[in-house]
Amino acid sequence: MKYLRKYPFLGPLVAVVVVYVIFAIVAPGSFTRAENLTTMAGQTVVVGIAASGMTLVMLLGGIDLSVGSNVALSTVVCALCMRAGAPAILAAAAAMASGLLSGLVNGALVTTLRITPFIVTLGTMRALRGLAKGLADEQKIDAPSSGLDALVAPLPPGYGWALFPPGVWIMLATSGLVAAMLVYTKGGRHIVAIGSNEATARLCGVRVERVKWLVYGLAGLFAGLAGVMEFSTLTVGDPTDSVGLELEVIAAVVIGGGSLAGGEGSVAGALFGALLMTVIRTGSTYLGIDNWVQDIVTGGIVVTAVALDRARRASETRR
Amino acid sequence: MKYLRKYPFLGPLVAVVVVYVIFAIVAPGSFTRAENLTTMAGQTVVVGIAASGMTLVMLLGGIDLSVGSNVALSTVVCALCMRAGAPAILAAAAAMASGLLSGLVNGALVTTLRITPFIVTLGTMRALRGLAKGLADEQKIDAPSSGLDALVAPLPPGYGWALFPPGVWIMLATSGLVAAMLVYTKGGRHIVAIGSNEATARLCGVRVERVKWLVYGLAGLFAGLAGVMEFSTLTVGDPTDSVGLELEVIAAVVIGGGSLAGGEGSVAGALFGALLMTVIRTGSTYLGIDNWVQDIVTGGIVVTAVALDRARRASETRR
Amino acid sequence: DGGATKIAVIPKGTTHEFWKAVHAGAVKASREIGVEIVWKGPLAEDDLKGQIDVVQSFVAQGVSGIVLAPLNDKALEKPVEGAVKANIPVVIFDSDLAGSAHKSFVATDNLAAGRLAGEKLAALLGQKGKIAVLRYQEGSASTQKREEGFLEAIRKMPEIKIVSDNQYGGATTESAFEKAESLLAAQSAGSGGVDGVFCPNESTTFGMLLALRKAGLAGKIKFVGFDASEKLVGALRDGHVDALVVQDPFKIGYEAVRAMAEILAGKPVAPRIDTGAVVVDKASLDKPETKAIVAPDLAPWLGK
Amino acid sequence: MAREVSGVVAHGVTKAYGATTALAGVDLDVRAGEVHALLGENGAGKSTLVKILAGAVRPDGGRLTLDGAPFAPKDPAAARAAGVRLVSQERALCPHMTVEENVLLGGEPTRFGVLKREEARAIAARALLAIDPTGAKKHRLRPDALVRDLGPGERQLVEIARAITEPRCRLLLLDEPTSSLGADDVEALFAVVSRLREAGLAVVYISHHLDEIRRIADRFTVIRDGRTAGTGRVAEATPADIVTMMAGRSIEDLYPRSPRVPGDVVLSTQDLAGAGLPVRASLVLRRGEVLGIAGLVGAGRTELLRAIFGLDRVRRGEVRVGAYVGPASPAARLAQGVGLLSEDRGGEGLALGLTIADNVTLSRLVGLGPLGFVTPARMRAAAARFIEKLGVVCAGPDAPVGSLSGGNQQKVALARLLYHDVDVLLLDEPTRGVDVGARAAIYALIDRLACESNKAVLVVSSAAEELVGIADRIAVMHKGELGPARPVGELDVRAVMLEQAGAS
Ligand SMILES: Nc1ncnc2c1ncn2[C@@H]1O[C@H](COP(=O)(O)OP(=O)(O)OP(=O)(O)O)[C@@H](O)[C@H]1O
Ligand SMILES: Nc1ncnc2c1ncn2[C@@H]1O[C@H](COP(=O)(O)OP(=O)(O)OP(=O)(O)O)[C@@H](O)[C@H]1O
Ligand SMILES: [Mg+2]
Ligand SMILES: [Mg+2]
Repeated sequence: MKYLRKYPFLGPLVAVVVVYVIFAIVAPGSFTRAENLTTMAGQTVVVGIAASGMTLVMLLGGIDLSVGSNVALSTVVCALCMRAGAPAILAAAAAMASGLLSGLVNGALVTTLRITPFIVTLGTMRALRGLAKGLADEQKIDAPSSGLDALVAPLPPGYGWALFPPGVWIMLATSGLVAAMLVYTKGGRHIVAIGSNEATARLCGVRVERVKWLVYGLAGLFAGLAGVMEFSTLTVGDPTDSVGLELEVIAAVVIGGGSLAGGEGSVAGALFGALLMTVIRTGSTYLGIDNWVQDIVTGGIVVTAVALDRARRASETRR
Repeated sequence: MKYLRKYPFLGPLVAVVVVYVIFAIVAPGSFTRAENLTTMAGQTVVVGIAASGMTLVMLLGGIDLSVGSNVALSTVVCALCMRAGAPAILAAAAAMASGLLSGLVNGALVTTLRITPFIVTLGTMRALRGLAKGLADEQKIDAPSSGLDALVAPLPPGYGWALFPPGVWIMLATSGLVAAMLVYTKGGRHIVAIGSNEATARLCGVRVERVKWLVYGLAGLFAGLAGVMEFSTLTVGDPTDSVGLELEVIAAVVIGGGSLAGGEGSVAGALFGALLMTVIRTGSTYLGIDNWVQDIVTGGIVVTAVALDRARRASETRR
Repeated sequence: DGGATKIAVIPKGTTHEFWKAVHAGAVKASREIGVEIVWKGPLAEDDLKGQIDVVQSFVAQGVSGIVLAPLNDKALEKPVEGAVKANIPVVIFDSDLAGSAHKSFVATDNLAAGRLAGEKLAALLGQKGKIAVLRYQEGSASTQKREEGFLEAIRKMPEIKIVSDNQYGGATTESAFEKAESLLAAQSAGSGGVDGVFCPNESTTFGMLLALRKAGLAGKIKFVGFDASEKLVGALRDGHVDALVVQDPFKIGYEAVRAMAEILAGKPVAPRIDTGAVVVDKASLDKPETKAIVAPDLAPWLGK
Repeated sequence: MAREVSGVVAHGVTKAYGATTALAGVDLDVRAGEVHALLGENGAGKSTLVKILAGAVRPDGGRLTLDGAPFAPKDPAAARAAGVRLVSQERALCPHMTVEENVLLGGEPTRFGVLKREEARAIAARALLAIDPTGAKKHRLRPDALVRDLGPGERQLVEIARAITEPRCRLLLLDEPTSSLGADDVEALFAVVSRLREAGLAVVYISHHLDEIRRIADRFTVIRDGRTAGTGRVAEATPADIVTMMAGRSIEDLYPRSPRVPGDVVLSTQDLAGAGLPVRASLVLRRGEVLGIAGLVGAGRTELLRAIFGLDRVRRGEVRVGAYVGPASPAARLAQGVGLLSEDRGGEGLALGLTIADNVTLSRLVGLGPLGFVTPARMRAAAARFIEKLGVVCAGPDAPVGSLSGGNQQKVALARLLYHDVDVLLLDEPTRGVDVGARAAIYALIDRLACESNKAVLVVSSAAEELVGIADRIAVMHKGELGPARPVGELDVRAVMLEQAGAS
């Protein structure tokens, strides 16, 4: 029990394992094959990377609804660069820069206009979507994906030692870095402090505005990186991509122990939250469940997972 | 200035008027025709009615993401009843009952499992969508709409005295009732008190769980009513309808002065918030603006409207 | 105002490449005839209510005529009747509409097109094997017709088994891709569980293509898709897609606006104008007549 | 060369919140190496002044100098960099973080932004040792304990610990630092403050307890209505002088006591035990009497009241209210005529975002309009009556409670019980943070309630003197066990303090 408090991600981890085992029992044998694990890990990359940034924003007590649009914009930027003949690394950098910039705009609006992040990012969600459509001329952009296509593709033969495609490792690395930042750096502590009690943080000399700015920027950067992964999956720049992604990312963070009120959240938990949703989706397809049943099941599992996790934590804290 | 505190909806009202006047100047003359006013009012009905319920939920400090799915489910129920030959009034009642029921489920989950409403309604959002698809057999349901089709259709000749179609009057009536309830009834005061400080409300003998339950139920009922209006517009029961409606409704409430933290919000304000978005959308259509430009403009106006409103209110209170 | 003739053209969405070609066709017709067109779809793709709102706004605005690709055959009936009542004639294109208020219907025959696809895939498989269908979206009439036509043709072949036909790819490429990936794995496509696949529109076809490529099955499983885009044509060349059923979007847009202009000029038009569909495979790809359909030059019309 | 003035000087500082003038030109002169008491009634502007010094509020006008140099901190970070630390009246803690993280917040030792964990631990341990020299609270005030698990007293200690960690501190501002502290914690705090004074810090100390002032402060400044009303050496002024200066009048009798005749039993508990605390509590409360409950912080007195009122679970034992036996919800208790005044004003007692009228009328909204409806005008009228009766300083019944000073907020919370017209008042620390004048008014009110209105009053207080002054009988709680209630005649302040420490 004590572990749950110290490692809040254990709850969602258990949920993932339980759901996986259930599917492993009821679904056809191929569900448990190693390839399927790799596939599911790959499908989690976009949400997982974006969830790192969202965890930071939600720890702060904020929210970022623009993440889906930001990902779409980033795929477009990436595709435009690739089409213009830029090397893969440059295109990826440009996509991440566009994400960072969008995030910084969010941060600037939140801190200077002092409007609630919900409405700021609701606005930029629309605006960035429009920008993406405009840049892409309201079309999907075909572009060569050489150099980036290997990010989430299955490993070529002979590279089995890597276990997962590079994208998965990048996701794990970002999550690890962010988690370490939260624990081991001053900035990380300040993020949690602001989310826990902003007035207090300010009174203690935390430069609240600056920290917020940076966090929204970082979240944007991660959205940009997620966009690169998305481009590598789609191999086109798609301005209508990732509509509704924000809710999925937020759900991942909340399943992972995050709270919309700030001060709570875990990067590892968010990763498991993202994985949980992938497992449900894949498992349902394996079972050949009708779409509508799958919708109901997903809804039910998400609520149940969070309910169990919270009940456990409550029984441990009491009152 | 004093008025703004007393009548928080003045801010969004001013925003609507300003945006309307701007479009009246730049758009072709037909924008200011009476027909267009009626059309815009009619297009606001669904969001406007749903926003009444959302205002209540957000006053409580909650949120209801399932509203879009609930509306879709309600159109399906309505269509099924109509197809089965039920009279219009019965079909509408059934649709509203399905909305109420869904809302009560939300309420029960929020109060008994004590999970954050965000995740509860994220879950029911999926589940209700699935239910709607299942009920509709994954198809749009054709049904006669006689009796309900007049709700938001333009007025037939000879009824010009009514000014607006009945749906608009129903929206105004619900908003009026909810607003009056908030100010003039015990239950309304209790809702505001819970949103402002739940512990205080409990200390004062407010039956917090019961009130929450009822409020989610009411929100569901309004979603059901909105679904009836949606059915009357669509004339089919559409299980894939109103995806993303939740964000639009929440935006209306927030533009109208509501806060995600609870304790703040105005039904009239939410109505103007909804209207603002309709005016922008219609104005853009009149101007023949490209979709992507419209996205950017909408995002910009939403943020600006809220920013101006908040700045004003802040200048009146001061730090 | 009594200004120039202004025709509103309302597609289902604005970002599919299909609609770009339709747009170009519409522009071509408008230039030839000398009318003004306004191109405006719902903001979000496949947003039924949004499309109704757009129609209503154009009616309130009082345009001369409306050319509409309805997202639903029933739901748009009322708004169209409203337009007709306001003396605005309506031409329907791409997908059909119930009722009789509109003057003409310009589109591909989707049922027939679906049948074409079914026959092609059956031929590719030599009339036997296991196939899977990745459907598009619940309640989308035109793709449902294609799926129906396809299944109808396939069911005539006793030795072809349908292993999955209840999975939907959803509105976006990414959702289609994820669905396709899981579907292929679930049916053990890698070890012979699936011999052929069919997808009823551009986004599902592309999503399936990506999934096949990722699983290393592209070219091994027979694949018939729908609609064309640069990447899909490329895949056809690579042999990753065996055939595409292609409509003529440019012609659809062109004919629809033409029909509207005729109506406004008081001339009679046919109630049904079929714009046809063809099966394109690697062999027929480079024929000039296919080229004009598959990759029309849009630049002169859309100005880019 | 002129001798450098060390310390902080404020001259003509003004600040207005909308229509409310908080400061109308305050002068303050605090020198290094002294403890300077800042006194005044509730709403006088004490907190506003120290917040200005700490950079948390921007003044509208006036001049500040720190050690002779002009001082205009643009935010708390700037003030902190200049060596100013504040323990604010509102609890400023991050509930999701640990004690150590809270103590170090804003001053984390780092190298290239990475925390130096060892050093951090050492700093926090030192600060905790200073405020808890006997180690009595070591098991709860662990560096890795989460602040949200701590009680009010412990939280206050954490804040103080944070304030004294700063090595470069020149000016320490303590805004009612002892409001939630028990006697031994106050001693520890005084020891720390004395040490800091010796080290040459300037300390501003705000408190409503004149006895504390007499013990710790060297000089004092009284603020009245946002202006400096007087200043002087503590040793040279009598408490009566200071009170007169604060209130503009003298207060004759702090604890008025009319003849009281105990009536029927209205509330009794038998071996009551809550989920954690209390362990066992039996008491009997009659109409027309005031029963005091003494005890140290953490003894479980608050939990006792909450269990009676139905806010906490009752594990064992029974509660009898009039003829009704058994546990009940707060709503039922209110219906039975029992009301609770919470010790946590901001967190639970009041909805700070709502108006005075809303807060006063919330528990009883019936009868405020025709047909069971509620009309704002009647709500306002009802609240206005009590604003006048209790002398709440405010802009009117529509003022948000959050804009009131602490003492006035307390009066609003009390007004709710009066408005509801409960028969049994459960008062948890009713005078916490309340100024002398208002305190006298509350004592007089409690007296009137008991003897004129024949109500039953149960008062929990950490100030033994106060209990002895107002109660008829006092029971002492120790580690969750409630002792027998004895008439005040048999007890004095010393006896109560000894007993609550467990020496009986
Ligand atoms: N944020 C605010 N908004 C509006 N008015 C405020 C605000 N803060 C303080 N005030 C007002 O300013 C005046 C001074 O308040 P302040 O908190 O400084 O008093 P105080 O002397 O500390 O009182 P107490 O002893 O009760 O703590 C009061 O009238 C109060 O109502
Ligand atoms: N929210 C809380 N979570 C966990 N423990 C708590 C909480 N509040 C109080 N406690 C603990 O419960 C015990 C008793 O609480 P409390 O301090 O309120 O008792 P009390 O006798 O009423 O004292 P006082 O009212 O003087 O502070 C203390 O040890 C305290 O730390
Ligand atoms: Mg104060
Ligand atoms: Mg207490």
